[in-house]
Amino acid sequence: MINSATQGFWLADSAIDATAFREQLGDESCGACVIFEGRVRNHNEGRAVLRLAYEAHAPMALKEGAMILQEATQRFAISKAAAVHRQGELALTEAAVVVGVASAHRDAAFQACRYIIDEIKHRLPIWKKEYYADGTAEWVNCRQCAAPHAHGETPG
Amino acid sequence: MINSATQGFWLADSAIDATAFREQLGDESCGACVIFEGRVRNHNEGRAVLRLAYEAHAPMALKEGAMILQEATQRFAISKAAAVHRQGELALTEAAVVVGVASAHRDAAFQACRYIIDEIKHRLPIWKKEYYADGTAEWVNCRQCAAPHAHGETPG
Amino acid sequence: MAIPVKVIEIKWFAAYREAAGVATETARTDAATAAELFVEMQRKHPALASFSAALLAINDEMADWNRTLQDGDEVLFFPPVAGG
Amino acid sequence: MAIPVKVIEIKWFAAYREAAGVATETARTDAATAAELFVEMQRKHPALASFSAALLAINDEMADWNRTLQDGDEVLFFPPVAGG
Repeated sequence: MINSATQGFWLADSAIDATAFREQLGDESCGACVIFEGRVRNHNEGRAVLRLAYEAHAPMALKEGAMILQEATQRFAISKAAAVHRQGELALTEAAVVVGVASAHRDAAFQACRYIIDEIKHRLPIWKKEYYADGTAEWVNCRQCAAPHAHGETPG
Repeated sequence: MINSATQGFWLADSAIDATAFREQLGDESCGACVIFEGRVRNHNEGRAVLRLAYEAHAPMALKEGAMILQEATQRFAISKAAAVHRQGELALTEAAVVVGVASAHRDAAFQACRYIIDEIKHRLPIWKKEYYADGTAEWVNCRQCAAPHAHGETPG
Repeated sequence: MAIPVKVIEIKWFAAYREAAGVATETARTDAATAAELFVEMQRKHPALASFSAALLAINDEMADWNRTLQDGDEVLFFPPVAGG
Repeated sequence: MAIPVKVIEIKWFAAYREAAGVATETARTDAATAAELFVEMQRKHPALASFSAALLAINDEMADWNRTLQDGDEVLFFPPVAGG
């Protein structure tokens, strides 16, 4: 699903091609490029992780992802921004998410890249299930995430 | 001169292999990887740039580069750090410097990557000559750089 | 005054889907809001009782828990997200 | 009291090298410090006069402008750096 010719937000069903991802950020006016990769770690909160799976609600994830990139472009002096998030089964060390930003100067690239990954982690309708070495599995919550879209009262 | 199996600091005489550079940062314990690329821009302070050349004092640049990576490893909770800087002639869009950091969590990776590129720009004995579209050329100063190693009085 | 029964399509995601045992279901309900509907569904699917509600969307737009449900709405219940 | 003349190897880099017209030279000097040596060299190479001094190294270690020069030292004059 990744389109190496255009910037934007995608969901990928198979391994992200880091080389193609990086190349789409090339731009003669850009002196700085910052790329963030979030990878499947072999541990989380003290437990040995074997693999994981992401489930996304694709229509809204794509819309929210595109919105986050647009916000970053408005807030920071950047010329390109792209991000891709995996869905489905992932093995250890595979990239779950890759964010890339190109800009004339490095300040904006660092700030925008950080903004995008933080917003992706808080806002994208996507859920992670970790499979552990002891045979159990669990849906993982983003513990720091106060629900930014839960306007009004919540039950329960 | 880049060695894809080891972390560390290098000077490169030819194009940096971004894929090999990224792969050396792979680590099953790392959930976050941040890569910064500084590229040759087609403009600087309003002038059209055609190409540029870096001159390094290699023995001291290698020593200072390794020191910067060591400092980053001590200050931030990261597990890998690597950087490579070009010397000699560079064309537009070529990477002049690449910095990569891998860590368990993204905060440390972003902070360490930023620390390393900032220190490289201020401390590495390396000089940049820009060649402009109007046929002139100029050695470029890092304008924000107060000389951090000029202990004591300076003449002139 | 009798409240007319609404037909609401429900979609469950991730941990909610596993607790509910279904990915989608159709509710005939007189719940006025999504919050009331969630509590009603917690009674229907006891495994949902241990979950507090997080986010929801109505017709693929993020929505308030207090928004009045309309006949024919599609309600998506989202557990806390965990991207990246 | 006559100060003994020291023999100092000088290396010029980047803009300094172009202004001096040479990459290396040997100075026979009675300059006590690197700062004095730089001023002396500015007189020898008038194109250097417009530069203010930035960093220097002695025997491949970053050094103070006020450090006393020893006979046989190698002094590296660095213009302001511009990596990345």
